[in-house]
Amino acid sequence: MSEGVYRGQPLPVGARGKNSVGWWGMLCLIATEASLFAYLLFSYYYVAIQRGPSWAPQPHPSLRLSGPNTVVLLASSVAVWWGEEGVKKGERGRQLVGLAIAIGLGAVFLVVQGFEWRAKTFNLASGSYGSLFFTITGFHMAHVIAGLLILIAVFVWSAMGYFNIRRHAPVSISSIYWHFVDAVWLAVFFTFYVTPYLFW
Amino acid sequence: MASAPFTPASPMGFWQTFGPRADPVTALNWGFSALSVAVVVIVTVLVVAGVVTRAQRGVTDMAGLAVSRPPGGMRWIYIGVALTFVALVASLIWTVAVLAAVNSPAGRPAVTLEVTGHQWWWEVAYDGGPGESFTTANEIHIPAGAPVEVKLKGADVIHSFWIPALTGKTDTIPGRTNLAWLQADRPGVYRGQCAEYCGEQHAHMALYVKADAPADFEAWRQGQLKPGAVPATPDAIAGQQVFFERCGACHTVRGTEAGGAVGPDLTHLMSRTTIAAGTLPNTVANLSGWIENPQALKPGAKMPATYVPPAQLAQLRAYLETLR
Amino acid sequence: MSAWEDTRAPETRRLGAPGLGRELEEIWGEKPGLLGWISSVDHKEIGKRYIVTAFAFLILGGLEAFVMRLQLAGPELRLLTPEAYDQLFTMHGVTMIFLYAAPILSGFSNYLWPLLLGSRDMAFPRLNALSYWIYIAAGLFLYAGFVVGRGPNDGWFNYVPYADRAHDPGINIDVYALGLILLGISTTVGSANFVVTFLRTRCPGMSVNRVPILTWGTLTASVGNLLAVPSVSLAFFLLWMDRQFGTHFFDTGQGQPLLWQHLFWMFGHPWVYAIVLPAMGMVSDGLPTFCRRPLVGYTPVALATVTTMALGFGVWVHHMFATGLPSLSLSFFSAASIIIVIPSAVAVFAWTATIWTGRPVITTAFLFFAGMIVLFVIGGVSGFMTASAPLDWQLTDTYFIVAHLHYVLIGINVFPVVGGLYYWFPKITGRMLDERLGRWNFWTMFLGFNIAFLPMHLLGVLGMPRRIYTYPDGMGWSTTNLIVTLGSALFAAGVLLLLVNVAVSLRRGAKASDNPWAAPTLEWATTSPPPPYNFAVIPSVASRHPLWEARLGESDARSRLDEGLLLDHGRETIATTPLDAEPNLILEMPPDTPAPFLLALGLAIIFSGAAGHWWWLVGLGAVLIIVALLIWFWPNRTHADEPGQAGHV
Amino acid sequence: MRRLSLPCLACAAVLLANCTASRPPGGASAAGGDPQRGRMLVSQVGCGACHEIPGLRSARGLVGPPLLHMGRRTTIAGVLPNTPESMARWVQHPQAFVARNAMPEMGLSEAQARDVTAYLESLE
Repeated sequence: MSEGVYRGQPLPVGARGKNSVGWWGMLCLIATEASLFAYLLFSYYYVAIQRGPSWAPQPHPSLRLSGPNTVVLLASSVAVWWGEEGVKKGERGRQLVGLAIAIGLGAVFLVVQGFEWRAKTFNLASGSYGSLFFTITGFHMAHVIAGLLILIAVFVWSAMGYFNIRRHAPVSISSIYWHFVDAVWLAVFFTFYVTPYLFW
Repeated sequence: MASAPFTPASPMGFWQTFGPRADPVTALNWGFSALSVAVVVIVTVLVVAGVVTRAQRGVTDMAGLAVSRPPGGMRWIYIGVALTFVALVASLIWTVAVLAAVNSPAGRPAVTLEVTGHQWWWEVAYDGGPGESFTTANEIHIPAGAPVEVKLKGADVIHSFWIPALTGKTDTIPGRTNLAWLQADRPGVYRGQCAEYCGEQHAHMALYVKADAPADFEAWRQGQLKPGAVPATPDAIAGQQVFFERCGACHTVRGTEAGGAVGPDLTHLMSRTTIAAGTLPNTVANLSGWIENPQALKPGAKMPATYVPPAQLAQLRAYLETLR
Repeated sequence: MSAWEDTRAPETRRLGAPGLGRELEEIWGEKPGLLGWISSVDHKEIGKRYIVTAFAFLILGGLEAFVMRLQLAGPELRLLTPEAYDQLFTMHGVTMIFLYAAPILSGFSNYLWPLLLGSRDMAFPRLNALSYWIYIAAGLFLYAGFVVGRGPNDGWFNYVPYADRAHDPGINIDVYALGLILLGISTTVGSANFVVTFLRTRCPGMSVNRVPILTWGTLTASVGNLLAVPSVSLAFFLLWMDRQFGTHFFDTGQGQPLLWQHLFWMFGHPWVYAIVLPAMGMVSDGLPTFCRRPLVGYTPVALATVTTMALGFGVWVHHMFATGLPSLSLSFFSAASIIIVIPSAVAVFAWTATIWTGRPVITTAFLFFAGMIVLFVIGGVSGFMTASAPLDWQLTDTYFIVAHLHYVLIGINVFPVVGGLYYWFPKITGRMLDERLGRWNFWTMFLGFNIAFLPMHLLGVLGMPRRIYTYPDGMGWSTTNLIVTLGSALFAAGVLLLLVNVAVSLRRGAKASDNPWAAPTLEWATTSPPPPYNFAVIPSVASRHPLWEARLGESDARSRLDEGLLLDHGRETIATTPLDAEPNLILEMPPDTPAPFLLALGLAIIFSGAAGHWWWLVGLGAVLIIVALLIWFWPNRTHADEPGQAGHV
Repeated sequence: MRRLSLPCLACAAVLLANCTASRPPGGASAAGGDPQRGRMLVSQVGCGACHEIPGLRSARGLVGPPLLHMGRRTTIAGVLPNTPESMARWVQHPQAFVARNAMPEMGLSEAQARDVTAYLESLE
């Protein structure tokens, strides 16, 4: 341990990647948002266990749309990661392409989710399953929309040349948020689309 | 009635209890209380003695005061935490033992009844099979010396069933049935009260458990099984008509056309000692005032002011007095 | 300001150099006028606002309590209608728990943290301002309903189905639901700020084993909040959906009334620790100063702080022992709740040992801290009793619980806070509080409190349920209730003495030196009150008590307070590594801005619109929020000159 | 606003509550009854369910007339002169004087009726 004494070495000024306070702030936001989804899913499982297998609508939710859509969202995460690696190497073009692909895939996900919603025979107020389904997927969609807005802002800033090989904290910060939104979807997807096949 | 029935010295207190569901908990209460008081006294003495013996007096300016780091402080933590740990483990074992002891009654329940919490009164149903079932309100009769099983339901919001002298609280929750049991070792009257905040008149939601000698209980049960009395005097007959018109939509008198299910069953109203869930003694005066304007006596109660004209009120009273 | 740089080796400067501080004053000072006032992001300014606002709510909540005590002074009193009583006890709880107890600690922590940690501000000064403005907006929002007689009326834990539209159709519960979601944003934002500040903006050398216990307390509380507050915000959001859009989360039939209780207490129990751990930290830091020795058992106490919160997430069911749970679950949660006593015992014995192995100087602050130990133990043992499930079946929802929770919240929050006020008042204002009045203040509060609340244990054992607006004679409760009411009047008089002392001392109190208590920690190394930039040069520390190293004769530890990093190229402070606190970044701090105020205003407008179904107002609020965000995140010109930086994020 | 006046109301109520206990004087009255015993009877029987009675905190009924100043009133129920004798008879058998009026037969004994009367006459 160096006892924290400053020895006159030059220090970076301002935000710098994972060193920036913004990065740590985002981790806090993710922690609290992750808790939010944990409580949402807890509510689902609590009601499911209290009400028993007959509670969820039959047949089990279809994987026809939601399965590929999950792949779409995961692919968008890969694109964001690929783009972020680009900015770290100073390749602005690669970064813009990565972001554009991610934004496109995120939009596709939203549209498909829209179809998924429309195909349901129940609604928000028709029963506790419907309330939980639309609220939880709705919360997730709101996060996807927020993530998309952030990605679009970062895309514009990148195009305007605000970031370079050393300074790209906002890119890293928005990426980690997007990965989080995708990870949450896996939990939501597992809960609504997989557990019925496994346990009921 | 020859003499007043036994009632606990403090009607709602639980430092003294009268049945096997509550007694182990009462012992636990005394034990934990003693331990708690001891801990408080010890720590208070330590703090006060420490301050008194160690204080530097007459300090006007702290700027020049010395600072030191005498050793030995950690011993306090080691010893203190070790003692605490031992006390906690012992308490935990006692807790689990009590839980096991009061979990279920020793024998089969002699009576099973269903208590439903309403805003702000208790519906009590005795289910003895076809022809042996009846419903009453706010006063539970049980045979002394025998375990009684209580199924608890909530009609509107959450209430909590609590007879301190006989059993701790169990919530009545709409949409689910909770189980409780109780047993009174000796005949007597044990007061209870709703213990979960349930709205404006949460304060006036008492109930009484009346433990009778087995023969008395059986007599009471037979009485309750009978339908409402048939009125004989002209006033009472007229009063019954008033009852049908003004009260029957909400209240039931079994065997008559009054079959409302909103308020308490009044088939044997006059056999109960209080009205409005323990709010008032069941006297003819209170009954009159209550019928006319419950809102003055229990603001917010679900029973509206009836404003029965005086003449009809007198008839209604004559009828109600037959419902023994 | 100089042009933007990528890296820099900051200058080191010795205190006392001519002209030192003048430029910093220029850089960090608040602009004059109303706009300057609402734009300030200075943590000291925000901390003071938090403290003053929270005290105002404490007094409001106290008046509510006093009116209730008058109603309960005798049996069958008719001072209040049942509905008025219900709103009063609900607002009393909401006010004390949400609008006083947590914000007062945020206030002290906001004011003190950068000073304790040797920094110039919190990690996110603008989030700090935002958190305050949302807090006061939420407070006013909640009180708006109450003032027009439509305040929340279902108790602070707001159980469904009573809180359903079917049983409580007025706007009362909607106001509560929306108000708490709004307040939750404030808490979350503030908590994230504390966490990042703790991890990144400690001064060089202040490794995690050298921070004051108060920062451990607030850090633990903040992490707890980040993980727990979403639960209650979600619960209230779902309830609001049930009430407004006919969803079925909690209603009888389709929904699950008990789900509400789980969500509420998963939040509620950790929250209890969040509003006592920082206050316990105040005692752990303040008590040793007056005992003239370092705290006994720093490491166990810090670990106990964290452990309490960790265990606190596993005991929520002890609020639900009477809901008809299986025996196994009762045993498990009883065990967890009983074991949580251990970390509390660590703190109690550490404080007692500090008194016994120290040489206490009896000041008013010391009396409040030492008095707190006794109250803490009383609140602790009554909590231990309720941890036992079968015993809790008798104790829960009686005045025993009322006594318990007041010993916890007044004993472990109010007493340390008042002690903290006596301790830090000289630092905050530059003047001492009067000691003689202080003694009167302590003894009236201490006696009044115990006369008011100790007999409530007895009322509980005599079976008096809580939340009843009146009671019949003949239950054995009447005399005790009268004593309780008289005690509460004495307690109120004690609080009044505090207010008098503050008012008088603000004008005529003795001038305070930089370090009037000869205390060990960094906040006493700067002037009283501190300058806007806190420290002219950033100190570096080598022990837990940098100002006591000479007195303790510790030759190996040499903190440097008179020489350090200057950092005057604009608003700057040093960022260090999370564990060892080695400098690794020059942190640029944002200028004053009205954006947080506008953002909070926008949120308040949205929530008001949602409460009244005035959707145009929601739109208006959204526009305001967009404007505020644009101001907030507008790219920094000086940085835009140099490609590669998009402002502060 | 109603709420703002609560503290003032509160203080007033406490003052009132404390002075009520001393109201009814002890000793026999013109009717020959004991007002203290009468006061207990009034609260046991439940007169408060219909009448507001000063000195009885639980008497908050709105059915019959308030019994404020009962000792100084000139008539009972508008039909009888307010003398101790007629009051004692009225509280025993109200239905005998005005058939089918709202006040029930209380089933009070002769002595009890005198006690109740003594109490009511003490309400100056």
